[in-house]
Amino acid sequence: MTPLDLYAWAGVAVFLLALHAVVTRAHLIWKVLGINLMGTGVFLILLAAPARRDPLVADPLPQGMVLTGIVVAVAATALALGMALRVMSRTGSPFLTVDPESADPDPDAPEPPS
Amino acid sequence: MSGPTDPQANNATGAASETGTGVDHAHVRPLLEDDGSRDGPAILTWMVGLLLVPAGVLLALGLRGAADSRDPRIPDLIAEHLPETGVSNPVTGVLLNFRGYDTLLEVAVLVAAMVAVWSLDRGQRVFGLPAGRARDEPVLAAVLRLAVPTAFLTAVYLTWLGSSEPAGAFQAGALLAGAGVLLTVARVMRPPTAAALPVRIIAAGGVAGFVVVGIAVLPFTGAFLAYPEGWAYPLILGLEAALAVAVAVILVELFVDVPSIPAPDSTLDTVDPTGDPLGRALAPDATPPDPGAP
Amino acid sequence: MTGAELWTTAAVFGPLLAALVALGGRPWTLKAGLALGSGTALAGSLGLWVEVTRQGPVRHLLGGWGAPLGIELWADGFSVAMLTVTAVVGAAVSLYSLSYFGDLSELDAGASPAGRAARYFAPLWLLLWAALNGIYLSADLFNLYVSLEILGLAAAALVTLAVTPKATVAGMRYLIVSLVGSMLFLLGVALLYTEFGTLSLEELAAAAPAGPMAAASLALMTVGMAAKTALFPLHAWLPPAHAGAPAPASALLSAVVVKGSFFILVRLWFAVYGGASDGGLLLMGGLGAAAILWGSVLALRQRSLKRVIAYSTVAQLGYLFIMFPLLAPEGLGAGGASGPASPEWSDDAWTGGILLALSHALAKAAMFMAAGNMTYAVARDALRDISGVAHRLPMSFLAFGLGGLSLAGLPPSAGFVGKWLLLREAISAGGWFWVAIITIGGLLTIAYVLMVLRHALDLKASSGDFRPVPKRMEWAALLLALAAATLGVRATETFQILLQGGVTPWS
Amino acid sequence: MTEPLTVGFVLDGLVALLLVGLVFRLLRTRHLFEAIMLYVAYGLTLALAWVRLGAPDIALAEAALGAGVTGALFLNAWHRMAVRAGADERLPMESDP
Amino acid sequence: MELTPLLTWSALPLAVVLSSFVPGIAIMFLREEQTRLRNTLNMAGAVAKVALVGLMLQGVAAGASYEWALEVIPELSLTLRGDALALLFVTLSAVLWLVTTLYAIAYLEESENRTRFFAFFSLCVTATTGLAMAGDLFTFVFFYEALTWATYPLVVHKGTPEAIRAGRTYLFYTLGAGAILVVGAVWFQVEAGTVQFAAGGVVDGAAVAAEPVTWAFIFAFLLIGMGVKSALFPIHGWLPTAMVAPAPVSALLHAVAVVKAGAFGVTRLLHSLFGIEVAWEMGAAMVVAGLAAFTIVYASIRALAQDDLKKVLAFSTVSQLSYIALGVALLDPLAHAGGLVHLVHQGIMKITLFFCAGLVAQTLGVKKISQMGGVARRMPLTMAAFTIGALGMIGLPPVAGFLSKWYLGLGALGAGQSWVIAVLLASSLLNAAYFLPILKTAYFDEPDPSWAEGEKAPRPRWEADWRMVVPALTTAGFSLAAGLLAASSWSPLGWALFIIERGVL
Repeated sequence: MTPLDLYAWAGVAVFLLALHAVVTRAHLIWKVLGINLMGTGVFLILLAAPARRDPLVADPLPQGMVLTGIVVAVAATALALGMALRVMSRTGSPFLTVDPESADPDPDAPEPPS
Repeated sequence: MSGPTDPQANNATGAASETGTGVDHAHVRPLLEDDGSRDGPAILTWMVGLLLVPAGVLLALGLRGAADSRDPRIPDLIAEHLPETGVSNPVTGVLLNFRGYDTLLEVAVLVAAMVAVWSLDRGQRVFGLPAGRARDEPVLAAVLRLAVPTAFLTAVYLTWLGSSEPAGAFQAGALLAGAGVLLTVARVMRPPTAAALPVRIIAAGGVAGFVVVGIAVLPFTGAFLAYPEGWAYPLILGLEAALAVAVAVILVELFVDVPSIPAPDSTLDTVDPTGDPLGRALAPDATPPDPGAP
Repeated sequence: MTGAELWTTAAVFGPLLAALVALGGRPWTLKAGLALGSGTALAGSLGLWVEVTRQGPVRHLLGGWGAPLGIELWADGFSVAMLTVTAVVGAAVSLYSLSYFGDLSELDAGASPAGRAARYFAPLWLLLWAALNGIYLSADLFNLYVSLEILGLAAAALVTLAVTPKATVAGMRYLIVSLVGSMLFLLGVALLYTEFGTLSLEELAAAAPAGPMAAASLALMTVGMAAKTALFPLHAWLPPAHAGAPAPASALLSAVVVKGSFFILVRLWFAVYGGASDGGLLLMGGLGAAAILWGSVLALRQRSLKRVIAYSTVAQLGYLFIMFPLLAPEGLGAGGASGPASPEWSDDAWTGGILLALSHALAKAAMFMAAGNMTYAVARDALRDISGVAHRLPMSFLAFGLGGLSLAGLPPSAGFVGKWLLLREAISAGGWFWVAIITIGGLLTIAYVLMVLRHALDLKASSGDFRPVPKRMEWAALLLALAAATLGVRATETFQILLQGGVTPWS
Repeated sequence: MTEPLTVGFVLDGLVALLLVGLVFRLLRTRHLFEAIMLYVAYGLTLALAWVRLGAPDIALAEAALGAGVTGALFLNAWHRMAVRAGADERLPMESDP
Repeated sequence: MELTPLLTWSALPLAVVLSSFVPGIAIMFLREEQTRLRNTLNMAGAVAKVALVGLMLQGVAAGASYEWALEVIPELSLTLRGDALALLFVTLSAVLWLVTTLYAIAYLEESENRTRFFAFFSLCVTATTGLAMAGDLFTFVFFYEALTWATYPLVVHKGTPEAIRAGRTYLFYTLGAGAILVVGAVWFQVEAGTVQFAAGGVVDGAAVAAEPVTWAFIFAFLLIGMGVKSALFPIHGWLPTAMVAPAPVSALLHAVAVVKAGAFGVTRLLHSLFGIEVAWEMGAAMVVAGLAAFTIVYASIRALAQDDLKKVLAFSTVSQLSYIALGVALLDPLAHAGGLVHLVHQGIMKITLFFCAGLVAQTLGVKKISQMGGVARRMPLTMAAFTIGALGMIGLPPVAGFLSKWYLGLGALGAGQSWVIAVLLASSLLNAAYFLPILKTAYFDEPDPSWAEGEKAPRPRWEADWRMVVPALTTAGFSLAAGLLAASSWSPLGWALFIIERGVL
């Protein structure tokens, strides 16, 4: 049980908690927070799990990947927040209201003449 | 610009349309809070939870297994080839030499996010504290005078340091962005909106610089972004500088251009849902057919 | 500097530079950007087509570094075929978009949604194009992740160019699904790096991943990519997004964007994992079959034109996954993932499946543009409102019909040849379930294509006023439909190039 | 092989626990502002974790971009929503020019 | 007869196919009001096709061979081969397309959507000539399926709900069977290794004996695919409902192009794929013969009960088509000759009847037999043509029909299947039972009030539009000529015997 395992497990826990929140929480901002946290969870795993154990050697490749990942996460979060605000301005609610997989046809399309 | 009162009183949040006098937080709840009423049945939440927990345990054990014998060969390879990259910081070596293409795409992601946010809403002409209050806020003025110059100085230093010590363009860019937002909020700097051409040039400068350098070296070294002998360090430094400025401008853009609620062109909310996706009227004076078409 | 380096650079960095040019904000910059992007993408893909036909798969070591350290661009038959179809569809849709967004001269600095859409469609699409070309050429896992992110952001932004509340919600849902998919993919990448210490697909293929961690990683990446490809249980986001988006965006999303994540799935399952497991392949085939039936049945129930075509995308993607079990008909036992020599992959299933992907890209883009013309003309999307349009837009009606033929697998179309090949493999392997699914799928496709054509043919011309559709928009749709038809008459070159590198280029 | 119980190991244990605790608390809250504040705290703790894992570059980037910029983005969005909900007139960002 | 081929250009078959494809595509881009340009394009294409086919006929007769191939994927290619058998059907289609185009131009004078009509009309003929000259099963299926969807716009041309319903039934039958045909064709390629057509079949008896069940299924799948268009019982239902289409469509497509494609397919299936001996050993040929015989009798009985003129003709077509299937299924060359020649004879006779039905409906508005009282007095020429056609159908000597039945009878005796004679006689009687009353009412009954009052206007010189009467008379003339000049080698019978003697079958 080295510190690396601790962080790797923390990464797994954060990832799964966040995934659970994204799937179950309905509020858009929590979903965006969740996606961001999933990213950090993977970064934790990426830096902790593959590292060489006995002399703790910092592996620059995952560090490069994590840095790129953080910047990409910022970009994705900015757009997700922007779009969430757009949804709130268009539909007035911070939830994804329109049911996507309505087995019945497009709710807005007018009734066909019987 | 409309103040806090919003023209649409009848939307789903039932926001009280009276001005913000005696504010009761009743109507605040829908946006700023989430009591989980819309979260779907609890049984579903538990099922998803039950599904994820064993997966987590298996994953953790999997990561733990064979952990001791892990002996990645990449660190030694990087240490061995680092001198050829022209920088001594291995992470900067990875980011700007070994995997320069990744960093190029990463800045392209930032540009994509910026353009996407621009496409969401009309550019804000006004951002920041009300004009009157910005001037007479003593604390803000003091912070500005102290923070902004140091931020700029540190950013330059971080960019320069990146080649040898753990620092680099992105960290510098973030600092610059922080300073930029402070200036804009304090109304010292006009918010850089989508229309301004200099904004576009600097923002696109990061990616453009990378691609131009990459193509320029192609005939000499036979590969995209393979720095010729001796040129690695100066080119990397140049690219880092361009990256820092570009990242800073893009991040400030992402702050300023966040869509406001209600959208200024909210009149379109009443657009016919099954009509033209762009809300264009079909009126006879509709956009004339393309002059080019036969 | 051999040809490969030049053409791969043109294919990926051409559209990227073009996107920056298109950010110029002036009407001429949009035209210049789209022209530059289309030109470089077409030149790159055709150049690579010649290179790969002549000397087999080619590689381009970016930055001059080898596999474990640097990133490699790898072009074999499969990637060149996808590059070329993306270039052809992309060029046609770019031409279409110039007219669709109206007269660009009065770009009102993005004040109105229509102005913003006109201004920002080109840069977003060109960034998307660069990312797609990057995915088709990249042989590095993390690089695929970053390209996927650009793909996800730009594609979601294309959907929210539309002003209707439905499209905004659909765009948001698409972005969330896309980001979650990318995160799952990234976790898969992390597990593979933990286990094998390399990011290069070629080295991973050499290491023939087979342990429990490798399986977990493949499962994660498959769920992530299946979400982005809208494979059956994870398809709910696609119909509202593709139907709500403006016409050129829907054409691109359905024709080429979903193919990016499909490409990654095929690369992972076969080139890297050597087919993974028989059960896995059967599962993917089963989900594909379910997608065909579910998508077609729902397409028949829709009342809005673009939702029918969107559900048709869900169905047609099912066909591409039926290729999975058919690729290793006698199962992977014959030296499967474990054995060194990869099993004898069936050429028929491989070329048939990919030919169906190419024909779907061409036909679906033509159908969405044709539908876009009809909705542009009457500004209504419901099937009932486009009645009688066929007489006033004969070329769009013809493009829609020809595209429908290709989807249904009726001659003359590439779909027919693709289905013939898939059927030949299924019959010789005795897979009668797949034969039944392919046949029933074809008949269901004809049913919903006819449903739309009957509404368009309906004699009572709609009373509403009719906005004249620029000829360029009709020609763009018709040219792609004709391309799908001619590919059905002459597919030898495509057949041969798909065998360059084949199913497992690195084994 | 169990590590001797060094101070470093305890510190790492605490940081790991803190990370997971913050995330758990963050995803359960009712109030958005509280969630954002927890996110910033999480970002800074994560920067500490990167330092412990021997990645100073990432620590700096996480502090600057993860906690700083992303946290500020969330606050910016929160403000837009607060203005919309008419709750917080003390900081009406878009006053008349 | 020493003949030197005038033209030995091997891509002549492609030219024949393109001669109707190019005008079809060109017409598609014309505006509705460009009538004259459309008609000239159409007629030019028709004349060019007849000329090219004539050249090819002369070439093949003189021993030349024409083959053109385009490789679609490595071992699958579109091959067009102009052999004697193909020419029999191509000549029929080319000549009758020319005649029907003239007829259609007049018949559809005022109706709208003629651009779409003539475009898809040309595409249908293209598909027919393509599948006639197909050199292998892949090309045959390629054009066969194209013919299916190309015919749909013509069936729903009027756009009335009834037409759309008829179109739906038509597609339900043809596309369903088409899907089965594709599966059968692919299965054939998998089992037999090739899809090439070859005189005497490509399947060797031993393989069939080895796996009788597989080959039985393959034969069944292919038979369903071919049978739907040749209206074999029980998949003939679409033909009567498709009569709602305009007269030229019924005339050319449902008397010549579409239905003959099915009959030609059955011939290819029995002779070019399996070979008649192997088919007979399998018992498959016997099934076809039995099914055909049953359809002949069943359809004739159904025709008795019809009052609508075109429905009678439709059921008559269903039964006549099965003569061809019956002829080629028997094990005797004379029966094959009888079957093949009936492919031409039935075409020219039935098209005459449909022309007359269209004329009567267009001029007098008479669609039912009960209203046809005294029509002969008003339209003697039309009814004369109708009589020739009807007598031919019954099988009376001067008209061509008699010869086909005669040879079918000879063949049946040669093959030892005497029950076929009984079927021929029974059907001839039934034909007489439903055709003679029509002639009786037309010639001897009082003018029926339904059309009589409207007869104030002076009768035009040619009793109706000459561009419709002349085609009817020409095809009636062909029927008579085919009967009287049967001995010459250039007659349909002569050519059929030439095919048998040349061993092309």
